[in-house]
Amino acid sequence: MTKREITYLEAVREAMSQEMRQNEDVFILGEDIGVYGGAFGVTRGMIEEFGPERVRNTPISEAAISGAAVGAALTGMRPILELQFSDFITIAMDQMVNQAAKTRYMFGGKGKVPMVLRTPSGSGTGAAAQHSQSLEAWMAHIPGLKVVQPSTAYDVKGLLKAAMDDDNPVVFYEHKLLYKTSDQVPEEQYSIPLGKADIKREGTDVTLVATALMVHKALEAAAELEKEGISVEVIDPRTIVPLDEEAIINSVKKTGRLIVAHEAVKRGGIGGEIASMIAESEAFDYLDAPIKRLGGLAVPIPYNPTLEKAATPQVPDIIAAVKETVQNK
Amino acid sequence: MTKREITYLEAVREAMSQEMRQNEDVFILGEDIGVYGGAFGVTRGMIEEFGPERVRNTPISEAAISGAAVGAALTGMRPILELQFSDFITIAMDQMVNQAAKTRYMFGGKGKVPMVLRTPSGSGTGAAAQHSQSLEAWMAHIPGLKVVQPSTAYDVKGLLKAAMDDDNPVVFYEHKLLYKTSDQVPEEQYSIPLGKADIKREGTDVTLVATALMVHKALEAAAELEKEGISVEVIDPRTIVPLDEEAIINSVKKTGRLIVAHEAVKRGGIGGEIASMIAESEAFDYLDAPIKRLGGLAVPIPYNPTLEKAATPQVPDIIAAVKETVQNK
Amino acid sequence: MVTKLSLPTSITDEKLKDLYKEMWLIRYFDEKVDQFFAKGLIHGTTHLCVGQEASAAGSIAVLEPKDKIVSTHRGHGHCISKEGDVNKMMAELFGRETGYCKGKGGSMHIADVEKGNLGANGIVGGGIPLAVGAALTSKMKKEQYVVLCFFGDGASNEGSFHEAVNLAAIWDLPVVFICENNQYGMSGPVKDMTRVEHIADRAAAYGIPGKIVDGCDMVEIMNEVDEAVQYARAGKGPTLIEMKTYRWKGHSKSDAKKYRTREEENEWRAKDGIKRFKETLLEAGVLTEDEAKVLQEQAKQEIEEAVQFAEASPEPSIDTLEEDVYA
Amino acid sequence: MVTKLSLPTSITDEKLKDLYKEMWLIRYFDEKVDQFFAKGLIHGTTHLCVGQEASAAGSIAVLEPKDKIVSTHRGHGHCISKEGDVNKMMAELFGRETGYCKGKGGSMHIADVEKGNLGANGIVGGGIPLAVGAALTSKMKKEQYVVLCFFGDGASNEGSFHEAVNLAAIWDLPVVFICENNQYGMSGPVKDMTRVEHIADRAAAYGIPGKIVDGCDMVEIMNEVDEAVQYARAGKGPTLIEMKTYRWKGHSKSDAKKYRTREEENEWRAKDGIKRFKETLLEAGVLTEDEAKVLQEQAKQEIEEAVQFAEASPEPSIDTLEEDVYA
Ligand SMILES: Cc1ncc(C[n+]2csc(CCOP(=O)(O)OP(=O)(O)O)c2C)c(N)n1
Ligand SMILES: Cc1ncc(C[n+]2csc(CCOP(=O)(O)OP(=O)(O)O)c2C)c(N)n1
Ligand SMILES: [Mg+2]
Ligand SMILES: [Mg+2]
Repeated sequence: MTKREITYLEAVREAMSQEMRQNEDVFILGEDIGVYGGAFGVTRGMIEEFGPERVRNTPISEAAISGAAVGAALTGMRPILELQFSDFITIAMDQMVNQAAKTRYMFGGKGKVPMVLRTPSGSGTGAAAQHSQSLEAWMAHIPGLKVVQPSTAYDVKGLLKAAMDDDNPVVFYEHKLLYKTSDQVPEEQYSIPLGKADIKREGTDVTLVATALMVHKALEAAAELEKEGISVEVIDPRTIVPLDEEAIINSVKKTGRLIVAHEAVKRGGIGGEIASMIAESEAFDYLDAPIKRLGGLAVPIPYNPTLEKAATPQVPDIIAAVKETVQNK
Repeated sequence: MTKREITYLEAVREAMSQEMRQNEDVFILGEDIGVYGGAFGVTRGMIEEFGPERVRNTPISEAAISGAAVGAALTGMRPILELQFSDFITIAMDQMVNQAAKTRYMFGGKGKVPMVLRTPSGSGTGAAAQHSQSLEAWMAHIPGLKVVQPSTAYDVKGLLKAAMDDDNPVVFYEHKLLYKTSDQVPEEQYSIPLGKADIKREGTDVTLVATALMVHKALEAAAELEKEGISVEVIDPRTIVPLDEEAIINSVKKTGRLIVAHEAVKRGGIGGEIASMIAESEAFDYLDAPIKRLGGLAVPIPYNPTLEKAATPQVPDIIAAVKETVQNK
Repeated sequence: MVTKLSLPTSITDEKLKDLYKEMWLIRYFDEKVDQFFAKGLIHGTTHLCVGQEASAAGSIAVLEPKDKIVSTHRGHGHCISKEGDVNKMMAELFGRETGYCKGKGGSMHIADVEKGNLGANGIVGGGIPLAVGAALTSKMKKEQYVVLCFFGDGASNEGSFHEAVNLAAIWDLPVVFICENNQYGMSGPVKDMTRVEHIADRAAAYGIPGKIVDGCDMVEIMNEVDEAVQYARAGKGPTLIEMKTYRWKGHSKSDAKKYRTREEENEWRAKDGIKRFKETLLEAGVLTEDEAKVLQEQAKQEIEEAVQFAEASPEPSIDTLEEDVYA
Repeated sequence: MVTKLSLPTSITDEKLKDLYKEMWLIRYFDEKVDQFFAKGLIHGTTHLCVGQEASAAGSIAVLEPKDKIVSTHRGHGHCISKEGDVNKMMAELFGRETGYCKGKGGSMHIADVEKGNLGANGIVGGGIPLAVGAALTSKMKKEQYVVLCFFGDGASNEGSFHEAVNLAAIWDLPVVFICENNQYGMSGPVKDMTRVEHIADRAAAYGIPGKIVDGCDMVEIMNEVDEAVQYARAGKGPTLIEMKTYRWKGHSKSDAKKYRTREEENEWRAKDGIKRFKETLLEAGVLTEDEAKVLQEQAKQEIEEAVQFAEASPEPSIDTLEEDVYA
């Protein structure tokens, strides 16, 4: 496959565009995704190529547009819904949780809801409390939904293809600070299966499970730690539902130590799920140190940039956590 | 204090009525809480005593009524919002999460939102997928909210008093199957501090942390297990935010074993938080067995009663889990 | 013989007779469910549409088979009218494997996707955006079907109603919004819960036609809904139709009905849509008294058979518990 | 001297002069913010109300101090008009400890609870139910205050608008809903996002008065809002007022404004509410050219001082990070 360097943002757009060229049933809807190109510019140029019927600018009404996506999916379309900020899923919750996630089961296995809700999440842009949350744990709690958190341009393209191909509602979180990161990405379409973790860096002393932006911070920390002779294995689950438990368990069996890092508030975050999954698993007996979770503080995201950064785990926090975890090596 | 046996439902009503008699700022709003008495009959008789100004029947519009509660709280009232089913919080999410929880912080410490959102949760009534969820983990993930899950008539009265006295938004989950359970309850007002767990049964072999309805199943299981010589300590956190970590840590240090049981879907449920908290704590070194979580299966709640029961942990499941956990005693 | 009634051309005399029987099917179905609930033979919750048969039967009568409906928690009538199978419905209420949802959904989630019934809904107002999405598919795929979207007076106060109707309006989607105004939410009287006289007045907020229809008058219903369906099919967009109707029973199982008077109930019972339709058909010579009796009897019989079917059906196997969460 | 202008009695000549200066304060404040954003001196995001000064200043002018407002993401003007302190505002945008929110809120969360400004809001439509709640307090505590609830044309398509206006209507709450229709959401033109000609038409859906006001005409604004405020204060319930206005700048920081033409922008710029108000005041003899110049200059100066204040203010201490989550 021919690769070239493109950004995460371009990879998202390319994944959608390629799919839309070959599948008439796929279309996008969302606020300001037309000439404006979406709040983050992801759909820029798409209305020009696909027209306003397939790149549908909607009113500001998250309940209706999420519900319309569900209804369209149930009747044969494959909608992609762009929500401007993942915080606004609060207004789409009924449609995602009570309708999309449950329809097939409630109907006794009839009907399916092949839709992707794409939405930017995370802090770091100074957008403050209502525009900076990481709420993926909510979605992961709901049977019937799948939850994806790509961390690289390569992953985002392949995972979005898989999400669009999936016959279930998929909540697809794009981290705002990743949009401008770039990577070698194949020109052709390819699919990365949902439920397959990626070992972003191999290591032997400690397993560091990190999601989304935190993958990059984990890799940075790992590079630093290597200088001190500490070998960190960085695992990116990529999808938290389904979760590649096996990959994590195997790694922990190898390293005997586990740290989970995410940007979402630690309390009630998905780190608890991953940590407990390990604590319940066969890997428990291999643990040589307490499991550590790193997550956001229990505060709304503040506006001031210094405070904002301090509200979520940063590289030094990860380094400190690793050192603490391996100290009794 | 003079005690008499009343039901959980009566205790909720009594707590509200007593408070409303002495504090003009407290009022209730919700759908059909007037002559109908609310979906579960909790407010029955209250409109007759307090009138339609203080027992406000609302249109079916969860976004507006939750927002109105927030706005009223911010300006000096102390509203109690009754949501007919906790599943409908999906429609009130923006107001609870983006407004109520964050207002004070976003405003730099000005303003406060003293409101209680009371809502029945849980399965077991045959009401199926959209009326049977246990979504407390969502709320626990949000800084700025407090989350209460009373399991007995005694607790519910005292915790509701504390919730009404609290200057923060409190999400107060009443389990539907507990409404008809009864207990010795003081006639006078009393307050049970939010953040104080209750050891519902002392024991030495295993710590069983259980919430809401699951407390009763845990006690039943413990009674059974006692016959086989297994001593189970049942801890009811009563509030999951704030969480009485100390009580749980101390118990685990004593027993060396931990099981967490809740009705909510296990994946992403609050059990992960509690289990990980222990796995990270000083109690980790005292653990003699892997931590176990019991929670709902990853399915929407089905209608058929046999399937419905099978979707959440039952007494035999708890017994089996305990036995497995203590087997290497 | 061509009836003297002024009706949409799709409505033949044969169809009128079918409709008469259909109304009884709905009534008997829900009467039966009512009894079974009272006896504890059915569990969970249910919402009966006794008294509202005409709005379901009349509205759906003018549809073509390819058209779709989106129903509500009070949806047994809609399902029956959209060619629903009363056996599967009753079996579902009994929680049996042969039910519409294999026993997993119950009353509030009965759907018949093949027949174009996109389902009841336990969330008040929850189905309205779904209907808009289904209408969007029709438009995008040029499938030419129209979606009838049912909801209650109470639901018209939900944000989902507002957002969804606006969306359908600006996109000229082929959907007809049918508000079954039965005067109450659960207990909230429409006149206390809104300040408008008619829910149809809300059409003005979306720039679409709004119509007020006597929800007990089959002829008026068929004509008005047909007009709105043709309008939608022609690509002109949605219509909001308000059916004035009444539920004879309580809201759901345990309802002391303190929020309304017995006099009011009796007034509405007198307007019974089935009785009125029968009179219309008799007058128009479409039906004789004897035929009417036979049709009514057949309906009754079919419900009895549905009960037998349900009772004889197996419970779902516990092995199915974790099936069908994902496609 | 009593002005020849027909205005609410509360509006004295002195007040008119203050208002003129206030409009410049708003304009200069947001122009300054615009520059600082462009230079990267302010981070995050912001939404400027340049061009919309009249709707903020004129609406709030008729309030009594005890009255309250609920603002939006485009809320600097509302805050200034509700006796806001531009020092604290600018400091907030700089993320400083002396800011309205101690640097924790930023542009979208500026609130001045003591002065009755219940806050900007980052959620489109999110403030509308809050305003209704605040009005409920007024009614229940008999505090006699009125709440002005600002929101945009785009927000009027949110479910929260519908639910909240309905609730205020049925409870006759003292709230005035002011839709600042600046013709666009972020990029969505109001004429594509609704099928109604005027947002005010939506009042019909709630049985409340709806009014269309020229949002660049201070006199009309003050008179119409005053009438609605009196109506609300008298216990007659809410009014929906639509202000036709325009934001001169892009939606937020990075906006190529492809969704509208430069001609349209120029047409609206010509309607400048400040210029128009000045002409009115000059004509009425309330203001002289010289006085006008002085007031404008004072406003400019105050904004410069606000910048100095902000720049001289300390960053919040990291120790405050976990403060104020709970009361
Ligand atoms: C979002 C939501 N809120 C509340 C309820 C509880 N509830 C079920 S039916 C009902 C009344 C609905 O009234 P209406 O829309 O008029 O329909 P009707 O029952 O009269 O047919 C209520 C409040 C619900 N199921 N969903
Ligand atoms: C619930 C929600 N949806 C979307 C957004 C993103 N957004 C911020 S402002 C805006 C446009 C709002 O339009 P309008 O209400 O007309 O106000 P204006 O910006 O024109 O003043 C949008 C879409 C948001 N902040 N909140
Ligand atoms: Mg009704
Ligand atoms: Mg606008």
